Amino acid sequence: MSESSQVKYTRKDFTSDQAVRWCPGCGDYSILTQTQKVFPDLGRKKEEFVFISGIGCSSRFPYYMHTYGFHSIHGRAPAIASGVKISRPDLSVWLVTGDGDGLSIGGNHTIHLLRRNIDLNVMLFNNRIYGLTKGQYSPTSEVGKVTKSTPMGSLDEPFNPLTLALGAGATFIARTIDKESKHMQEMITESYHHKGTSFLEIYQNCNIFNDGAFSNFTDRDTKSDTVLWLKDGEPMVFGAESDKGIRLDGNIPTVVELGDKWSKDDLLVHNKKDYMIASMLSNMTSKPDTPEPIGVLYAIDAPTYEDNIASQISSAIENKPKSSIQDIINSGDTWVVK
Amino acid sequence: MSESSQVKYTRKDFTSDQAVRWCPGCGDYSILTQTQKVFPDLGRKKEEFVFISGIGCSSRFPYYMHTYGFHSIHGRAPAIASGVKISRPDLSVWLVTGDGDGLSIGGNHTIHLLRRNIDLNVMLFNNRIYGLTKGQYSPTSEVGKVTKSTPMGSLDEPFNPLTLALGAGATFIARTIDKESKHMQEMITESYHHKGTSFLEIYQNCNIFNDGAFSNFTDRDTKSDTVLWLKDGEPMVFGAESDKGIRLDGNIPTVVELGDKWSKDDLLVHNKKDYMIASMLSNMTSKPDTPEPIGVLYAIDAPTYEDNIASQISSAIENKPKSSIQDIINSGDTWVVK
Amino acid sequence: MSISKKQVDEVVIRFAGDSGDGMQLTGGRFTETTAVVGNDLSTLPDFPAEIRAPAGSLAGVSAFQIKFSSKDIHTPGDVPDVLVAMNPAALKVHQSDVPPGGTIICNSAAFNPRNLKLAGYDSNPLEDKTLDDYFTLYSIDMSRMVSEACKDLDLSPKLVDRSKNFYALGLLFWMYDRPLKSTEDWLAKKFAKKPEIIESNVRALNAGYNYGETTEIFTTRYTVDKANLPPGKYRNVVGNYALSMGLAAAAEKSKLELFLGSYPITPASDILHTLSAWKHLGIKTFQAEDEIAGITSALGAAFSGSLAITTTSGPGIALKGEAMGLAVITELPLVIINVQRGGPSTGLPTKTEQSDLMQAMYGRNGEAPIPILASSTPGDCFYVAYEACRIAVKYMTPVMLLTDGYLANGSEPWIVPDIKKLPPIDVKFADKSNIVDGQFMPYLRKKDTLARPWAKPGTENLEHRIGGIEKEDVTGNVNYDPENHHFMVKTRALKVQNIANELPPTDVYGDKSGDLLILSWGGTQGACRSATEALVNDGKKVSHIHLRWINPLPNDLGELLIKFKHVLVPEINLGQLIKIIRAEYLIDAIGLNKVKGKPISSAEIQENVKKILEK
Amino acid sequence: MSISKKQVDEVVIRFAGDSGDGMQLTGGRFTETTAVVGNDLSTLPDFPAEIRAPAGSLAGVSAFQIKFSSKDIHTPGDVPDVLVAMNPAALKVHQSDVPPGGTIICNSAAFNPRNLKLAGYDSNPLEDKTLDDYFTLYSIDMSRMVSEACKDLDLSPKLVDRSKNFYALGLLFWMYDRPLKSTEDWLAKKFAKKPEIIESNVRALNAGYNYGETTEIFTTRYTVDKANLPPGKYRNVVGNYALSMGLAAAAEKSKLELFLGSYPITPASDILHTLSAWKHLGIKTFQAEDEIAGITSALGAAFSGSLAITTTSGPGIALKGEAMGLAVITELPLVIINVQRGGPSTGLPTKTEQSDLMQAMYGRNGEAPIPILASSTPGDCFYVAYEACRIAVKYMTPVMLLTDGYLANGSEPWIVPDIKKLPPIDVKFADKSNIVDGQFMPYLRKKDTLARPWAKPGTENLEHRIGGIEKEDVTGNVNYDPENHHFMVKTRALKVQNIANELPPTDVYGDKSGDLLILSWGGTQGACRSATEALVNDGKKVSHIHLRWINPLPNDLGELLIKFKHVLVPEINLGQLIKIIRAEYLIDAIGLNKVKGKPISSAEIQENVKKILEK
Ligand SMILES: Cc1ncc(C[n+]2csc(CCOP(=O)(O)OP(=O)(O)O)c2C)c(N)n1
Ligand SMILES: Cc1ncc(C[n+]2csc(CCOP(=O)(O)OP(=O)(O)O)c2C)c(N)n1
Ligand code: SF4
Ligand code: SF4
Ligand SMILES: [Mg+2]
Ligand SMILES: [Mg+2]
Repeated sequence: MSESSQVKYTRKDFTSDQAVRWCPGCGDYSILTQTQKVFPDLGRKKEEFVFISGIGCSSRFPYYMHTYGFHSIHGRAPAIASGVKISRPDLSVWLVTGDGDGLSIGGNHTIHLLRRNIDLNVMLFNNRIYGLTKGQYSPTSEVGKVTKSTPMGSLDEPFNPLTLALGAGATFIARTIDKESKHMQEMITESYHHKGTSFLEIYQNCNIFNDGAFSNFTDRDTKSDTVLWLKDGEPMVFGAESDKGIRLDGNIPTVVELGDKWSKDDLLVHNKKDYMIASMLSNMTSKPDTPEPIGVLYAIDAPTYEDNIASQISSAIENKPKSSIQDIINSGDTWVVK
Repeated sequence: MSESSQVKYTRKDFTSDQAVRWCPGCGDYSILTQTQKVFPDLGRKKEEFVFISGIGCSSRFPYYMHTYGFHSIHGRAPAIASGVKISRPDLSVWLVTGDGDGLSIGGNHTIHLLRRNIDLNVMLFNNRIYGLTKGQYSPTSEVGKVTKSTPMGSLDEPFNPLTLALGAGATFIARTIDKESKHMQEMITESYHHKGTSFLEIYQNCNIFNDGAFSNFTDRDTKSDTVLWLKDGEPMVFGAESDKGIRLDGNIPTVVELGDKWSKDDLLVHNKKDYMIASMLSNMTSKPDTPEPIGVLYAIDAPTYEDNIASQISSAIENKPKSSIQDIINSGDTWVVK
Repeated sequence: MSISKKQVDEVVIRFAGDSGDGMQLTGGRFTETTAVVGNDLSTLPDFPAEIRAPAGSLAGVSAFQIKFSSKDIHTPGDVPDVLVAMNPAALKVHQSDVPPGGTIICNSAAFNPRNLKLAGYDSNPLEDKTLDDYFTLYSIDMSRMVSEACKDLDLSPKLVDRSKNFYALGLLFWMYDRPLKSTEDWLAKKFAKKPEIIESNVRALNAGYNYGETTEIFTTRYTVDKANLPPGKYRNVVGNYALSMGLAAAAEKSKLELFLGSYPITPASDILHTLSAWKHLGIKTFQAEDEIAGITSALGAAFSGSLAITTTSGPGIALKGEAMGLAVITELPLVIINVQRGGPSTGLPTKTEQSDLMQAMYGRNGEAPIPILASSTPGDCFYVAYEACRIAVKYMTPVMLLTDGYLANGSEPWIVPDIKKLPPIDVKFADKSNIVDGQFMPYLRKKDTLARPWAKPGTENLEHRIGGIEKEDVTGNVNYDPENHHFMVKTRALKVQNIANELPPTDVYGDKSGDLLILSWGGTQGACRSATEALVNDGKKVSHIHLRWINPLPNDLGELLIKFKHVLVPEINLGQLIKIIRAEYLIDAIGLNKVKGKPISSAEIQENVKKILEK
Repeated sequence: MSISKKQVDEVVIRFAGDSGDGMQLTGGRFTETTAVVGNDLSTLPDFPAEIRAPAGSLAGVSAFQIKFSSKDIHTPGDVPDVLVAMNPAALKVHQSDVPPGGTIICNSAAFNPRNLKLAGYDSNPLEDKTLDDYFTLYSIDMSRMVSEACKDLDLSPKLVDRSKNFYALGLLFWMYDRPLKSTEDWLAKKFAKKPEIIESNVRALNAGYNYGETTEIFTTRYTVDKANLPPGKYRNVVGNYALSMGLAAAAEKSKLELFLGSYPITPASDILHTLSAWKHLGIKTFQAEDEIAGITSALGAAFSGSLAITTTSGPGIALKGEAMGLAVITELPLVIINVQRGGPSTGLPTKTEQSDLMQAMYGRNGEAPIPILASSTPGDCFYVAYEACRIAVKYMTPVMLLTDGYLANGSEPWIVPDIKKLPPIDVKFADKSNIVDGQFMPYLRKKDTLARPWAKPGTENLEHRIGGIEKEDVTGNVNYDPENHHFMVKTRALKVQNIANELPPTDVYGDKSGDLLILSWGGTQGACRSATEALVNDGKKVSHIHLRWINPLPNDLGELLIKFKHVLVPEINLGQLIKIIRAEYLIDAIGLNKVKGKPISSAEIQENVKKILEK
């Protein structure tokens, strides 16, 4: 990794010359903007960024970033990005995917990426619908959803992406929302700084096929009661007047009103290194009785696959320095015919 | 489902005429035996059982069961079995897979099966190695494992199959061991009776390529200290003299000695309906400081996909009884040419 | 002022506008009315790949072409007589297709500086006279007219403006003398809960119609007589819909439960959507996690006794190859449908192409032959789908059905079939009579078809195991014997080849010998037939054979081909059927290959034939 | 008693026994010694599909055949002169291949009632005289001899009995006059930590040798002179290993980092194993979660500037089709290796076949041409691997390399190459000089090769985006224009076709015209060459052309083919190359197709040729 201490970039440096082709009003725009705003400040040379995506509306993203980019095939971005990062640990590799791309057809690559802990930054645009193919239900669509392919409502329980990621062995899971510019910028920055796979779920509104999927968490009048902003080391407070909080009742997270009965000291304190807290938080997702956890749920240090492989290789080279394939070709029982 | 109250089967009725072709000493033999022993007692007509498998040593299983069977292609058994069960809810469908088949190439189908909660019985033979292809590491092999494809040791964190299953939304997760005949029979029976996907991980010794992978949990002298036999509603006690137990220290499961300081009443009581207990237990897998949880970790009731689809269909038929495609063909604007 | 009425034989109209302008809907309504009026017709929608590219951009242009006629026609037409361009981008993209003398109708309101710039115009083409020399240009402020017509309605200006496509439709209805009634009825039904929307659209429709009637700028109206179609009850049908009906008809006739395992992909998704809505027919649809699960779930359903289908487009087929091999060796009935689109890779996902034929033939490991058939028109999709199902269960084999984006979204008038008259599909599941010496033999074949028995799980005493490892003849047990393998490889090939024995004699359009034969498959049928008709009218000795079955080829094809000096094979690929034909018959067939994401035109074919004949 | 020494030109020995009997190892040691002795040789291992089927069962028989000669040879032999059968099952499976007069050596200890029953013998063939009329039978109680020889060792009887294969080896060494030394050295190295094992094996080896020397039952020893091989330093090499070396050599010569993305599958896994062990060469191997991740991770590595490889067998290729299409449209270098095995589906996973050629040509959606080459011998795997890499980076294209189970596991003496003398692989990554008017143009091609520039991420100012949607010529931007698509489809085809321009003139073995030409590709090369030699010796006007490149075909092939009255194409499939040849050259080539999981024999080819010539 080389620091670009000299160069000072602006948002424009990360904007490609391609016309952006999402529907007017699509949540993808904001994600692009926040990314282009944050990247200049990461302190890294522009040419070291690579964006890999699959197929879907969201996967158009690389075309709009003036970095190296690869818009690939449906679901395979995690594997392609793994190849990029393993072969070139010096690059900063970003993966843009959708709830269909990353969790339906690409689910296996996603979970294997997470367990390997390759240092990639995953941005999963979750709009709970297939946008590009014009509105079928996705593995994150809520039960009963009426779509083109489920005219009587969908039947299967959706994945909870963060719970799934945690189950797969993720070392970093976080969530943000398309409309929350500043928070998203923070999350992108934290993803960047996490060494290992960072898995960032972004609630993204598809105003054409699934409008308002997250309006509960974005509408002025509801959001302070429906969103729990996570801050590491701080008690879990929420509400317009910061008058509510999360308390553990046995092992069940429960909403309490702060005041006579409960004070901040009774609340659960967020600890992003605590697996059980992360498990509990991720499990609160879109449940009727608890607010939606937004922020970094879990982040721990762990060795990365590409570092491990690099160090195996250097120790192998140290043991047999200056090897050439010629040595191997020459080895074994040989004889000479004259 | 039809009860076979009349017929009384024996083990032989479930034994096919094909020669069993696993290596002598392979743990697969015991699993086959227990299955053949348990099935006569399930009280179901023999011809209603179907075994679906992928590819691997384990996936040879269907050939040896005198039931309907399908030995398919690598990793796809969950999808094939889903098709069988959705189209024929009257059958009892069993899925036999390996750690490579079900979690490497077939990982995506496995997690989607779990979230859909199709009423299938999954038996995952986990030998932490690729047997059939002669000994490469698998997604459940422990870090540092030296195999044909990892001569300097494997680098990536393995999946914990039960944690992954839980993260994917499983409604039933359990674990047993090839050598524990009676326990395995119980687990197979419980799988059968669970309505929804039952996910049973079986520790299976591959004596050719990964001998002794689970000897810690099967050796006479160690097993009582290393295995925690789970019983629903009972405190978590283990040890040769039942002198140890699991107590929650905050949210961390900790081993305590029963005696002066701690009594049974201080121990965590297993509750197979409690997600957080299941999460904690599955997370104890193969950790140095805690015993290995064996038994049913989690089991809850939830609607199954195939029931849901069947009921959508019956209500659609109720709304438009005796429909024929001819009605649809005839519909729309029509005109007559003479 | 007098407006003359002119009678014409055929007309091609293209509606083009922004994705948000509702051009597909406009085209659809014009089509329905035209069908009911009794013309023969053929349509070609053309979608942008983006869901909704920026309003006014070139990438966002959506178009719909219809050709209608008093004669029997086969294609949606090469060049439009009338282009309706709702904005500058639409004009920019499509103007070059309009022949000199053609008519262009534009919504002048959309020709504002922003849109002009987005479309890359330096000056306004409606005003700078660049078009006037070549075309009859009508520049109409449709937006203003519509807002005038609706001014007393309680609707936002934005919503009112959305009706402008109905204004254009009304105008065209006037020009081609078509009734408004069926569109008004349709609107009333569609927006039953939003009466203001009905009202605004109806007003726009009438405003457009009346504009033609009352203003003086239009001097001619056209009439197109009823086509002399074969007698019968007709409806208009879109390819994917016809295909879905064909599958459901096969299920009903065979008394099998229909199971569809699929994963959405353009341009195949509509089959999934359509079948999902027919739950009252007992159809089960399963939107799988990917294409592999789509086909393998279907294979599971086939194993358990359903009529199993999987639908996709080219990239999805690439993923299904391994599972197709499993279907071949387990000899289970399964219909695999590929609605082809532009490749390679993601390619041109909303455009048409015929480039997956070789993939259909060979896209799996080992010797894994699969019967292949292709539909020729939107309406034919019904019959090939039915036929694919019939063959699959009769021969116990996977069958590949090829259609394409053009057939899938295109439409034509279609005689409503009576399913009682379709060939029967008799399925007899294995039962006790299949038990030989106390044992069920899953690979004991029927003598004629070589089909193995289909034993439903749940049937007493037929317990058996199948799988992907080579099977022993008769018993179906795993078998590694060299001679058995050779035998089974050849038997599987023979089983597919045997289908040729039941194919009807090949239909030759035109003389049975001559200077040139046009040989086609799939969606190029119409263009080839039109071209042949024109060439024959022109005195050329040209005939046409269209293949429904590509694997196996008809038994009589070889004899027919050698009766012609030249054989021309037009394909929307670099030459795929032609390779099969050359290898099979050692005939120096000539390819006509255009890979442009759209149907080959009849004109191109004619030109090409003439060049060959001149040599 | 005198033992005569007889000089022979060539010998075929087949070792057969239970999977647990160590036949592959025995064969391997015999091969190494034979190589060092200076004979030409060729080997063919034959594994069971089961890891370890029940001891003594027919399914568990494992065999290894070696042919060695004082002449230049091309195949591991059709029929064994000597069959070593370590148990009844091995005898049962292989006896029918031994010609009358052949020698059979059995371990009589294994012919116990249990084993006889497992093999399906009603009576003991060593005793019931059924074999004596046809063969020279040696029934030896090897187990007892070995236990005698080792009785003072501190080893369990079970472990001692495991040495019996070395007894058989020692006996064969005596019969064919080969030294024991190199095997003794090898044992010493291999079991350095287990001296008793060394000792028991060495004693067994010598016991076998001495048995030949001292007993009177053997009357003849054979000598096979050194082969008259071209001068040079030789080693014995197995196909998969040679292939791995070829890849590593290409990496070293091109100064690229080698990246292998793969998923284990028989018979390709050994390439993954071999490269995984060469970390000291800086090679990165990635065992992916499946084949799709194998190829796509490699494609990612190719994008970032590595020499990217993916290895698999047929079913894995079926899964990689979609990603291959992506490699084609993004024009990235990638070597895809298919070690073919018996299909369809899982088929015969441990047997050889050539049935994936058409899949290689066409197994993906759209027009997605990929260069294809195939290796002809185990040693040739080195050179084709190197060539595949060279072409991939020179033309910026995926390349498919076909080998097969027979080549992968077979071995031959091989002149140790000097990598300095291999053709150079010069890779020049894009740099500032590729910037045109301030912009990097990722699809601005080289004039001669049509290769696009390869720009490594991390390079300043070359930021660019690629992907699977159709690309605009030069800029590489997404483009839906019909004309551009047609142009790009044709350009990608032309780029592959251009490779033919640098192929050397096709080598014709024999006269350049005549009655019959044998045309082969892949692993049938040896059998075809042997057959041609025999037929020419027999006075027939037969020649042989072997193709290394199948796509594109050599430019001069057409002219060469038409000089022969007949063209015969032997293939281990139902006729795949022949379809390409017939379509391309309209020649009535004849197929010889045996799909039996094993190489076609030279004898079968000769017989076939004679039949054709007689007609
Ligand atoms: C192999 C393959 N299968 C299917 C498709 C069709 N397809 C394209 S994108 C998509 C799903 C898009 O949903 P999502 O990933 O959620 O992205 P979004 O468009 O919602 O951003 C599908 C099914 C394809 N392009 N390739
Ligand atoms: C598509 C495909 N890829 C790879 C293989 C090779 N293969 C067969 S089984 C297997 C893994 C077996 O491991 P596991 O599932 O753990 O089963 P086990 O043999 O250990 O019981 C592999 C890689 C295959 N048959 N098909
Ligand atoms: S369809 Fe939805 S997700 Fe796609 S661009 Fe439009 S608004 Fe965005
Ligand atoms: S290789 Fe291992 S898992 Fe496979 S049969 Fe042998 S012992 Fe069992
Ligand atoms: Mg989405
Ligand atoms: Mg395993």
